Amino acid sequence: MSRVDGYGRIDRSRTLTFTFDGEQYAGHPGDTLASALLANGVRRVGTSVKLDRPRGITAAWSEDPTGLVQVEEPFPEPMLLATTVDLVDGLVARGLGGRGRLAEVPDTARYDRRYTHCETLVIGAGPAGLLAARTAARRGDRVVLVDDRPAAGGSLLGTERICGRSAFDFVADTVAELRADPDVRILPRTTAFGHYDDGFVLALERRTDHLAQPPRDVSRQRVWRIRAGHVVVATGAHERPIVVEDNDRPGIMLAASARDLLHRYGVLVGREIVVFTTDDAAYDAAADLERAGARVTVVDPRPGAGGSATHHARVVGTSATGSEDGAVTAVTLDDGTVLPCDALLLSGGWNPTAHLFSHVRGALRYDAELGAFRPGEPLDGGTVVGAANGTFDLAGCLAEGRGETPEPVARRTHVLWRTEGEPARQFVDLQRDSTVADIARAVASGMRSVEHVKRYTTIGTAHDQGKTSGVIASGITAELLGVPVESLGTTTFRPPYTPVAFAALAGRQRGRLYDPERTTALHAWHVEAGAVFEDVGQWKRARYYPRPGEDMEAAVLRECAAARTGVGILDGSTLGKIDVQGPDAGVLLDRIYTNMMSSLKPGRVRYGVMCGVDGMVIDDGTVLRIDDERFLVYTTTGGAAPILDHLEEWLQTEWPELRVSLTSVTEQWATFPVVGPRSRDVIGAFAPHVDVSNAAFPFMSWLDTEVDGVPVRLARISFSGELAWEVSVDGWHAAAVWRRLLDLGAPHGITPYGTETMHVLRAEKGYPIIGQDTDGTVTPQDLGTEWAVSKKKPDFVGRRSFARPANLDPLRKQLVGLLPVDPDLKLPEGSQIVELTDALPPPPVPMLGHVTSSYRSAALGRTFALALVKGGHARIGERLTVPVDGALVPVEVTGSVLFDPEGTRRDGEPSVR
Amino acid sequence: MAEQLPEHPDFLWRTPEPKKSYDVVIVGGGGHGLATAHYLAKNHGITNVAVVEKGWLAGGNMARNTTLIRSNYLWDESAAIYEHSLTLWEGLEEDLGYPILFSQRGVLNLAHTEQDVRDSVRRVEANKLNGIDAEWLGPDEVAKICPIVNVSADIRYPVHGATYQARAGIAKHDYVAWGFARRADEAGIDLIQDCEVTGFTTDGSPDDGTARVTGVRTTKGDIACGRVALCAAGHSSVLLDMLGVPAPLQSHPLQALVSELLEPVHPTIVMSNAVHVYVSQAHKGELVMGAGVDSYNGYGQRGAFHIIERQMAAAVELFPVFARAHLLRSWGGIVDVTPDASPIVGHTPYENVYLNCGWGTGGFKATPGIGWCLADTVANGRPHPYVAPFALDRFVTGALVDEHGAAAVAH
Amino acid sequence: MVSRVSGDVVTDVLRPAGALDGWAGRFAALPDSVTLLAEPFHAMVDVRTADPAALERLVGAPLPGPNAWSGGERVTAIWLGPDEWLLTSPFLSPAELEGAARETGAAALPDARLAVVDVSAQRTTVRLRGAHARDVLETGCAIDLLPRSFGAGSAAVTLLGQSGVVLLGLGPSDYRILVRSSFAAYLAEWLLDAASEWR
Amino acid sequence: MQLIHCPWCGPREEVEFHYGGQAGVAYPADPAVLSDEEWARYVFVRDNPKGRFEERWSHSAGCRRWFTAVRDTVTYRFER
Ligand SMILES: Cc1cc2nc3c(=O)[nH]c(=O)nc-3n(C[C@H](O)[C@H](O)[C@H](O)COP(=O)(O)OP(=O)(O)OC[C@H]3O[C@@H](n4cnc5c(N)ncnc54)[C@H](O)[C@@H]3O)c2cc1C
Ligand SMILES: NC(=O)c1ccc[n+]([C@@H]2O[C@H](COP(=O)([O-])OP(=O)(O)OC[C@H]3O[C@@H](n4cnc5c(N)ncnc54)[C@H](O)[C@@H]3O)[C@@H](O)[C@H]2O)c1
Ligand SMILES: Cc1cc2nc3c(=O)[nH]c(=O)nc-3n(C[C@H](O)[C@H](O)[C@H](O)COP(=O)(O)O)c2cc1C
Ligand SMILES: [Zn+2]
Repeated sequence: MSRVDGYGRIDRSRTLTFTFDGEQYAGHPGDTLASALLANGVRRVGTSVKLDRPRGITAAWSEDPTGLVQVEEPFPEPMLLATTVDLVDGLVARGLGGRGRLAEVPDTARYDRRYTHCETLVIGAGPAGLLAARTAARRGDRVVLVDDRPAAGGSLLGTERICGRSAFDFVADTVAELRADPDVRILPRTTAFGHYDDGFVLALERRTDHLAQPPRDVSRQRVWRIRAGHVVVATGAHERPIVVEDNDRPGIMLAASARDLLHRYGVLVGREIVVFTTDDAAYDAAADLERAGARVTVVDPRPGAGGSATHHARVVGTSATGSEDGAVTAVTLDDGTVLPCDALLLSGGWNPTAHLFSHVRGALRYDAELGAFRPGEPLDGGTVVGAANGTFDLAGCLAEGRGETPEPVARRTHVLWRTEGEPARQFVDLQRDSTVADIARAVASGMRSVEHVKRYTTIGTAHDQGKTSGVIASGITAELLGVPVESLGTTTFRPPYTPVAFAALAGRQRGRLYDPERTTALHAWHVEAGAVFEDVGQWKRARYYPRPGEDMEAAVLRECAAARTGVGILDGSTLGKIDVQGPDAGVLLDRIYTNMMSSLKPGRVRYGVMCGVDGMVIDDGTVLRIDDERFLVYTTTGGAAPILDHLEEWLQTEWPELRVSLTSVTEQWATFPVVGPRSRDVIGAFAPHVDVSNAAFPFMSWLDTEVDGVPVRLARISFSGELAWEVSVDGWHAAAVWRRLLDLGAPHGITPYGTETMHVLRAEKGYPIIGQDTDGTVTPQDLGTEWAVSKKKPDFVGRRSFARPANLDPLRKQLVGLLPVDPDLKLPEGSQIVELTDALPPPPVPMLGHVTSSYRSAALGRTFALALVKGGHARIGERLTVPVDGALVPVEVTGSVLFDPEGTRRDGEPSVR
Repeated sequence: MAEQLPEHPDFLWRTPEPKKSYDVVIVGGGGHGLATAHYLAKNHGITNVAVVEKGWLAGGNMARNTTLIRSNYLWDESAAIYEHSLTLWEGLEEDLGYPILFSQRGVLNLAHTEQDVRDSVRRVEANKLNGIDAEWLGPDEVAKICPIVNVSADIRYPVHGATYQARAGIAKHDYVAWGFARRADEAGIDLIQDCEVTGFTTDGSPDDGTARVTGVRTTKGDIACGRVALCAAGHSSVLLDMLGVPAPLQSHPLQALVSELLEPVHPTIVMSNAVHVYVSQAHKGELVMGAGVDSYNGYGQRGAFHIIERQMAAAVELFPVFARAHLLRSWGGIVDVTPDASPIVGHTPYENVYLNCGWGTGGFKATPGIGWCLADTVANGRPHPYVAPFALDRFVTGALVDEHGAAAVAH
Repeated sequence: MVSRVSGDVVTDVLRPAGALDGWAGRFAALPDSVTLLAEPFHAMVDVRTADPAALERLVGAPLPGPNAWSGGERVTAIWLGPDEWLLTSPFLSPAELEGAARETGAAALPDARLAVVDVSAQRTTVRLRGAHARDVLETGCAIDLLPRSFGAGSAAVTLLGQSGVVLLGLGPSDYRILVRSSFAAYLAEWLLDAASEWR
Repeated sequence: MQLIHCPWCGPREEVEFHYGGQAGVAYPADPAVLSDEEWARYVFVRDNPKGRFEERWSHSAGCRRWFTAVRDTVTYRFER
């Protein structure tokens, strides 16, 4: 056991049991998995990814490249660092060989996000960050202070003294002052992992994993989205090792980390410790470890190295002779001395943790005196303070935290990236098993850039993202190339600072909340009626209403028959609706639609087509003229938002002089087409005061009325070729009016139908669906709707494009009907069409077009399809071939209107006309 | 112990100083520029060539793409060039003598709506007639190929099926670039890094059709040249501006990300347009993912975080087991997007300047194919038949190759 | 074009229904610290005018500027855009409010252009109150909701979760949320889910 | 995620906005008289500078107003 009394902030009064690699151990609240393992004498945690070498704990916190574990209980999670896993009772984990394993069962934990705003965000609650937060709070700022460890204090481990007091007291007092301020939010266990533009910082709060009994409804992790006026990066510095031969064994770690383990967890990492350093800070570690009961030998190659250095030498190798777990048992010095030991601590200086500065393009600059890259030019909206800024003395950190410029302190870190030895056993990136030999190979192969070396050797691409290895790799590359390290720089720092679970980023956008479900006012009715729904954009639309025993085909045939022979009703409320108002409303619509809208009379309806500037159809629908200065534009369901945007864009950016305003009224109006020869009876009963004769209420006209005091709009519009009315009512009364229509229609067998039937009915009439029968490459002429393209108007959006050479090509694809020669065969939608053949030539086979819509028609008593076919209008009457599942299906090209081409049904049965 | 990455050849490329003059200068040392150099040498014996790269070789989109390779594009024109490319991929490891880890693990393009299904079938049928392997699969078959996809009917956007191209795959992007670079270097072609083209020296006038480029100005001095091939991807507009040639290109950030190394869970490539994400598991074991472009123009090689978040939501929705995989690193590239989501390749108003750009979010897969065709175009002074439909003048005639709607995510 | 109103009643009366009818039970299960209440049937009209003075008489206060709402019990005016306001009233019928807006505008500014559209059913209203009301909103709303930035009288057209909303500050822990009716169920689900931590 | 200043609503998150590309590209006075080249240039070609860019945004999830802003396409910073 390597736990020492009198040290650490763990709760020794309570014992926790956990399992690692199948063995049971005990630890205490306040432990991490790493400290508990070390306390139990477990030093080998896993094996390396490529070479299968034993690996232990190398650092005390998130910079550790090696202590990777898989947590199995309470829930499987791959690739966590033992140093950052809070110990809880019943924890089960195992060491990894470099790769994790995902759970096979769904993660039921809750994740969420939270937005917050502040004047000052401080990242890191070490001395610099604490003072920065205090200074900002005293100034009256709203402050958010995040720190990734469970408690504030950073590297103040209780041994430091600040103004004559213990650093712990200083931390406690400062935190207490901050906590008392209602404008300060302190977030422990919260890692700032990404810094984006305009003071936007993402931070992950780990809320429950450390709790014995996590509350059920509290999110496990939370992503804080912090928008700060000013971002203070006070993230400290990472100690960096010195690369020596066989430096990857368990028992070899960073000097400050050993100190951290002692002071936070009461763990003494060895009894016989060698410290190899080129920096003064490690002497503090050595002293503390010695005080805690270890025998410490310091090896320091610096000329005139101070203090208790017992060896002016370099460590050049380690051995593990006789060690069962592969942990270090001795080190060899360049003077031949062999020092037996059970731990080797390394310290080659410090790298400012400037990741969050770099994320927002902050440039680093090499400081030869520190032997480190530190923030160069200051950034707008942010500062870097303390060790993160390359200020390594406590007084300087405190001063920078207060916003002052500290007294410069002379410092000479002796830069030593590695010592002599076998390059193939000198590990640079311990997680990737990448060595000095790998760097040497990269350089020998011609690589000159650290970015190339990174990709060749994979150094810095592992879980730890090279927190301790990246700068060393630059240094060694520079040495091998014989260039100064500053000319190479570092590789790019990218978010996240430490890995973040996908689910944490998904937050609550899962399951039902993954994407909004838009529903109409009748949704509950549809559900009750047993509708099968279809996703149309974000809308849930009723596709068909199967009766017991019916499949879709049977239901649709029945629904279609009802609409063609009796009466059907559809919830068409998802259609987009735009109120267009103002003296220039007609002018705007004339410029937007291909046909003329300004000539439409109030009380009348017109079908219109819209194109983009490229002349391709983007939407279609009906337009009602309400009065001289007002129109109601219907768009397709998917077109509602984009078409309103399209209109606003033209209006605001191109024609601001037009006096028009646009308002979405999509949800204001519920719209129900009542369709079929019996529709007149239903509408007549619904609005008995309205004369529904053809003479009084002609096709393509509309009127407003009231039913039982409820304003209702009736319009004679038909998307089926049948006699039909669209009943529109405000959304509040939608369900009541729908029910009323069903009641009144019952004697006529009124049948609710869904989008599938709507599609069949319209296809029988050759009416295209934008987005199904078009794909952004289809013009109004291609659709056969040139009648809706005005010849009179001088211009409208898209008009000029019709004259481009490709638009005049007679072989453009045009919308036609297709009748399979076998009337029972339904062509799959999407099928390709080729010339009539009974054997396909070898590929590439020239294609003529494709099937856009295909149905079984009750009215036609057969199958049929719509298709876009090259030069299709000229091919009517020809036979072509459609390859289907290996068979070659002959089809006949027809006009696109297959049902009632004369349009005799639109006014209903002759008897009642 | 995880699968090992292959050993690299001992030598990759020299670091030469630029000569005074070359027969051909290729601007841009990404995959396209390097492949063009290789095929100029290999297929046409043209070796007095320089590839001029402003940064480190293949450090642009080539270093940051998600490496999806497929040829199941809708339109004949696209199918032809991408299929040509895929065929070259199938022999590339041998050609380059470099283990590029080309892994034909298949791609599933998921369909989530009725319209997705129609579009998918349309593409599959077109692919078959173009001689490209393609299948339409139902949800059960999707689950057989990739068991971790959530094909249950009660998710927000259920999977209705997918197209499947078995020959699609991934390759190790860096090694591909280095393989081409090594071959080009071996052939005597100079790969000049840290050398930015800042202008052109020209002769004649575009008005009478006599305009030509006589050399490139660079941060390492002027270099005379007989012909120029522009392969600058996201920076194409910057170069074209120097020549005064307008082109319909917009540069956008496009982001991607990886997880930590995981044991194999994802045996194929899955792409979804409606639930916007696509995923593969790279050779080492990291999940590699991407989504759509950031909306605004940007040359910053970084994008906005909400795109990553949305992508993660989509990933967890489609692959519930990903919940506790971890985002390890995210990054961005600069993609040059055209109005019809197809590339622009061919002549420019300068008689001896050839343009290759506009590959947007999907040009990695074209690397060998375009290298082959562009080399042929430059060598023979006329567009190779596979690139002819992608000429700049299609925007004038209106004969676009619109891969927007049809080809699902364009990666 | 309005035809004669019929006198004879066919079936039962045409009763209005709110987009969140049916949610009351789930709302009621929430603790006092987060209460949700559907407030259906507020009449709403969208008004476009270049002259904010036009409707002062109806609202009983000057039309508010950006990011604010004003008005009294009867009629509230919410700023939606530089020439656009939403008038709401829980007391007037949609037709009354629309008519009043037209008349007031025309009387005050006979020559000015005024566009009025009844949008009463376009959005539905949810009231969110309680000590944790702001916490709930902060799980999905990016604007600064601290009372000193967003207090009583504040309004914002913004996003909450993934739906567009008009958010009104009524008091320190009291908000009104106007949401497109088709998104109402999503938003209700989202709010309930957000509140689960305080259940 | 950028914080974009809507001239009417003030600073809002990027997700509330719709990007509109280059600003100030006027619709031709008479498209009919343009050559195919000129028309194609209007329809398809937009500036794509590396650096300062005058561009249009719409506050689509807020006040729905289009406005013009100047932004650096390398640093993404808006000029104010
Ligand atoms: C995140 C992301 C994911 C992607 N995923 C895929 C995918 O899965 N499948 C796929 O097929 N494609 C994908 N792509 C697209 C693909 O990466 C590109 O289409 C392709 O790499 C472009 O060709 P390139 O390799 O030559 O470009 P690059 O590698 O970008 O090469 C262009 C080179 O030109 C250099 N250059 C620019 N200006 C100058 C100058 N003035 N002087 C000198 N040199 C200059 C640049 O520095 C750069 O190195 C993706 C792209 C990104 C960003
Ligand atoms: N003697 C030396 O050579 C030497 C070298 C370096 C540091 N130091 C000492 O270390 C201290 C440095 O003080 P400081 O305040 O600059 O740093 P610090 O290391 O004391 O505190 C930084 C804090 O930030 C946290 N942190 C880091 N990244 C984070 C992130 N992304 N999100 C949230 N939290 C994060 C760390 O866990 C830590 O708690 C001083 O006492 C200094 O003397 C000494
Ligand atoms: C297919 C692919 C896989 C990658 N895998 C990793 C990885 O495992 N670890 C890692 O740190 N980065 C990985 N990267 C990302 C690179 O480290 C780097 O971010 C990318 O090349 C862009 O360069 P930049 O971030 O230096 O600008 C990968 C990139 C690609 C394209
Ligand atoms: Zn705004």
